[in-house]
Amino acid sequence: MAGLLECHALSKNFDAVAAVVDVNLEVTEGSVHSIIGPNGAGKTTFFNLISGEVPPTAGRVYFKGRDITGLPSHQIPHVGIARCFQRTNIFPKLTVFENVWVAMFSRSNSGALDFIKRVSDFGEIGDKTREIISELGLEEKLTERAETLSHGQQRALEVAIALAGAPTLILLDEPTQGLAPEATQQMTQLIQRLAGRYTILLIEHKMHVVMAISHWISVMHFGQIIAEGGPDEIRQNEAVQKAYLGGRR
Amino acid sequence: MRDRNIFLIVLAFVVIGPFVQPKVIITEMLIFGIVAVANNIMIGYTGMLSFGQAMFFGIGAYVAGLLLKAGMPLIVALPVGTLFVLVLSIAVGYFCVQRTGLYFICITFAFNQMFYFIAYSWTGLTGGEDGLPGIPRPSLLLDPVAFYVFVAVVFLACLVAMKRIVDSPLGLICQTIRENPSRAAAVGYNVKLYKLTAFTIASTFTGLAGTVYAMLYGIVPIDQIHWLKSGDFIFMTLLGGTGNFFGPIMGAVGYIWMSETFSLYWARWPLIMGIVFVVVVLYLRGGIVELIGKVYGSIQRAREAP
Amino acid sequence: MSFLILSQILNGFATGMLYALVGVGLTLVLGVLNLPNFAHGTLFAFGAYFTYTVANLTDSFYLGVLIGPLLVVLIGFVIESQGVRRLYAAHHDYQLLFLFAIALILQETVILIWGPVGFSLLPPKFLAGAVDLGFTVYPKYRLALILFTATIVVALYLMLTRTNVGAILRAGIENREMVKVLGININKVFLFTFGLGAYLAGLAGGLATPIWGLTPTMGFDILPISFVIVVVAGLGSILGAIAAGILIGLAQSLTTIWWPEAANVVIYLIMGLTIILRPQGLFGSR
Amino acid sequence: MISRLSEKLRSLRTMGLSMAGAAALATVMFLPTQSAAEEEVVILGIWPITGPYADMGPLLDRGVEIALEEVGYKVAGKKIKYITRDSETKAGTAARRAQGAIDSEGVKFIIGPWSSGVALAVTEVAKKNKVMYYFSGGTEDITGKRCHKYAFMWAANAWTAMDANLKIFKKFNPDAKSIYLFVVDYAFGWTLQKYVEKLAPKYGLKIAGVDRHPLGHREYSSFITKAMATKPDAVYMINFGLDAISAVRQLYNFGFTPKKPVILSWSAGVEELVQMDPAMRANLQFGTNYYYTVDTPGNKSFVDAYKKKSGGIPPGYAPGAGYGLMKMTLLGMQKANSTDPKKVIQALEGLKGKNFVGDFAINGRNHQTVRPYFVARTKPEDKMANKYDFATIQDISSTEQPRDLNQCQDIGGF
Repeated sequence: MAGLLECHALSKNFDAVAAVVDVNLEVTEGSVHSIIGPNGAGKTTFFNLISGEVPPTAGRVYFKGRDITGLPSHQIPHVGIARCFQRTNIFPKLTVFENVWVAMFSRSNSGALDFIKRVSDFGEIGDKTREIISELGLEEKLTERAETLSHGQQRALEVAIALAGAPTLILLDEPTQGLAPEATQQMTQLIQRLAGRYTILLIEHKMHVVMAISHWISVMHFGQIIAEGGPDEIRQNEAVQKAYLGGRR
Repeated sequence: MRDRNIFLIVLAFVVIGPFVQPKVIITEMLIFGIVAVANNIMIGYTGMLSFGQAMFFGIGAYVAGLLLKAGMPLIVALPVGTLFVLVLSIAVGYFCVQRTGLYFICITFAFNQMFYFIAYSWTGLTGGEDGLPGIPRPSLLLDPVAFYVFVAVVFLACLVAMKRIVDSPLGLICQTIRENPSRAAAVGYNVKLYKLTAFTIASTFTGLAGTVYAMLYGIVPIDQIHWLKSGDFIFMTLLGGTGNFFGPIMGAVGYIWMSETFSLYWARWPLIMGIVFVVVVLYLRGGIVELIGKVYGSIQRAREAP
Repeated sequence: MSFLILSQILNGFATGMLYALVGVGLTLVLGVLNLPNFAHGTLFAFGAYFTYTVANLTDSFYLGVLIGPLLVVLIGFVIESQGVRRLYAAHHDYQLLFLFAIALILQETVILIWGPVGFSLLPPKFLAGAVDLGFTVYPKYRLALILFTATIVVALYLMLTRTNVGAILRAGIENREMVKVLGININKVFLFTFGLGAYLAGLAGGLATPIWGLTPTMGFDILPISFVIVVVAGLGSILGAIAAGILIGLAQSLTTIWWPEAANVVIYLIMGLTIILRPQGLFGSR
Repeated sequence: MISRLSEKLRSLRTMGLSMAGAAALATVMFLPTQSAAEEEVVILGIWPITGPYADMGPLLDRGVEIALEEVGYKVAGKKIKYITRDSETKAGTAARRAQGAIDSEGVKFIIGPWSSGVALAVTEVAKKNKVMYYFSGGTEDITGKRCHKYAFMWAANAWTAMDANLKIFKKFNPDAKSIYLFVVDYAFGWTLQKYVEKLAPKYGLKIAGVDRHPLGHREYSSFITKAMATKPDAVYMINFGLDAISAVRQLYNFGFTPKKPVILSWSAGVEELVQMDPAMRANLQFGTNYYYTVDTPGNKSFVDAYKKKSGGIPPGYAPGAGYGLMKMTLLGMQKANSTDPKKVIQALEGLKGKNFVGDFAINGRNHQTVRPYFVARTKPEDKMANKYDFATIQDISSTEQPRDLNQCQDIGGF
């Protein structure tokens, strides 16, 4: 069975530095697939290659069997891939509603250059926006500026923006980073809730989160995938322990 | 304050203005008000700073002026002039939006200079340094009052149209680009395309204002396409405040009023203008809008205090 | 004809070197400080006026050129430390408004101090008059100017490429964060850069006085040209600014042979072509 | 229900308040200006106070004040209210300020500005508002292609000026064969060039070459090398102000002057000469609409009055023009014994007389002031009686522009 997302020999060099080296990766539809590895292993760069932020030096990316290598970043959402960023990456001066609304509008069939109608005239999009915001527990902050939210709420908003794009695959880059234990747990639960409906590719450092929610784990080290397997396999993998678990914290 | 109330204030200004000041000054305030509001679609909403808007103002004025001189009716001259600017701004904008930040400023500035020198050198067409004279007004608009009403109607129509645009999804998309261009791309928007759209819309309204200006004195002076004029447009916009749709109108009014008033009292009046700008930048980023807000706020507080 | 072309090349170098000085100053400020310095032109004007005043007081043009630009550096320091420093985090629009306001204030100050009427300053005795080069008679001052500015430009280039200070500045152009990370006092770097930019503008102004004279508006005359140089050069490229300055000087004077009216248009043609064919500028990488 | 009503009322009140606020703001900002009282006549001087000709505005204004002081600010039984506006040497701004002053101050007469582009905008405003307009000098369109009933020009006609320049040049350089032209690249420059090309053969002169340069150009080296390659007997300059000064300076740098003469064909005289070092201006011939040593009865009192105000600097073209414009306007009012623009215009048409520049006549057909144009040659430094003793005026008999060259077909009616 072909995976939803397939990377073939994907590489990226920055000048002389090889950030991602010959990565082959397959994400199965409907799974939660985690990528772990020490800082600087090339995980975020790898995400950037998939989401079109930077073009790869070599290799190809296929999504639903279609070659999406080098597609500009603004076309990636339209093939069904949404992304959440490592650093909170929202529109700070816009309201929560507007943050999610634009992402929703982007994927709607309305004319993209529609500047005759008001935002409020798009009733259906507005309703769906509110739905997603409620689902993420932000309904009370609907008309607040995003910059006024707490960090945890901003992370949730980030996920909401991703969901609004009606994706098949969601790329989550350290969704729990910097969150308090309680908020981390909420985020974990949220991801688990989403797991049934979306395919999720996840970068995560907190091992208990990874082990709790992942179906499949790839370990990255110096830009290469050094191990792959289910949570238990990875836990026991020696190479991983040496390269990663042993060396960390 | 709600938009509707502000709109009423603007309306009140348009009606009362010509009774307390020379019509021509209010007329210019309205014409440049269009430009400043349009400019804010770029500066305030999309986060692009163009130092070349005078080229579109001037070209709109030249094209409309030439058509009117050729005997075309108003109904042809103004739309054609505006359309010309629309097409041109797409072409120029295409090159400009490839770059961001300082480079964008430099390129728009440089394009402005290029078109200035074309206008300057192509004397047969534009009159060069002497300006393009003898632009007729349709007989209906010969009377200064009639012309003022015409400009006021154009102004209000532009205002409504631009308000509609910024309240539309496009307006919101522009703001996402201002806030976070890479994120805007990541939710699926072609950032360069939308920047070009904002550039084109702002430039087209600027060009439209130019076509109206051509009829004001019946002449298009060369300084209307000079880079210093582009500077004026930016200052009007920032002076009013970029955080509010209506702010730049106050900027245009305030800027023209200041230059008219200060120049009566001191020969070195640009120095006062400079000081005002410095104060705005260092202490009053929100421009006149912020000033009014602060005054309004302190009045409210004073009223609430026992 | 070939003699004419030779002389025009000489002319092109003389103006081109002045352009290069102004251009390098502007590109440093633009590149390191990421600042649209619309006051650069008026610093050029102040350089000219200070040079004139010092030269008249001391009766020595050389002292004027030595001290005048240094006084401009003081103005630069005041602008940077009292105003610009508070604006690094602000949008370009406010930086631009501020610097333009400074330009207005400075220009009117020139009129307040020196009056609206312009002045002339003759080259020093030693450099007065012209020499016969065989193919043309050429002013000694311009020849000296070419040599002197070439020395300055080379010295500047060496400073920026071979010294620590230069390394820091270039790092600042490439990656501002990196300079901060390296633990360098970024405020000092910015102050120094703004001062250096002001010095180069002032020096160009001072050197230009025997040729272009002094007028209060001279700053606004040179400003557009300096921005064109930066666009053609590529933002932040020092070598590019030098090359673009000379290129534009040459283009201007060579155009005069065949199409004198276009002496100014040609600058913008070059710039237009650059934007279309090589949008990052001749030497730019970004 | 009630709460809704009160909400509505409140929003009405905010609306009312904001409207009132706007009205109040408008009133504060735009204190209503009074228009002219009946016994006053308002004259507007529109001068460059800032911008590239900022040096000229105050001088022009000073000349005007002297003319007004002479009549005690009264004419034809009315008080004179003289107001000024800054043109910034921007045509658009000048048009706005002129129109604004007409609307708010009741201006009936305009004098000024300084440059052609600005004048051509102001003349439109004058025509539209039926306001009399006396232009100092420059573009011949004011009394040519775009003449109209309300516009006059004080300076000599371009033809007259160029003829005088060439005549004097030939007189002092009988062996000269060729001249090289530097021409500022806009309509007025071309006009002067056209006339020089027409007139040169009459004086046995060939045009060795013509270079047009943009207005505001500062770098003349490439033009100079090109000119010198043709070995002309003189460089004949058709440019003004700073452009001319820069070119003179660089011609001197290149060693062209003082070996060979340079002609400033349309010069401001004193205002330009003071900006030049004595060495630079050796062997200069300049033509101007006013030079302070002209020997007429009216001139001496003007120069004395001016020197008192200027700290001893004699007046050049700019103060002369300011004085002359106001004198002519006042003369019209005196002759008409009225301050009605139409009557004043009628009184001026065809008027002949003598004033501080000499014999003058106003051509009724195109409103050109026919008057002498002065050509002077600089004195060597050791011959100067004082530091403002720049030059000696040569023969000043001037010829009027031939009728067939004038483009004012029909000046129209009121």
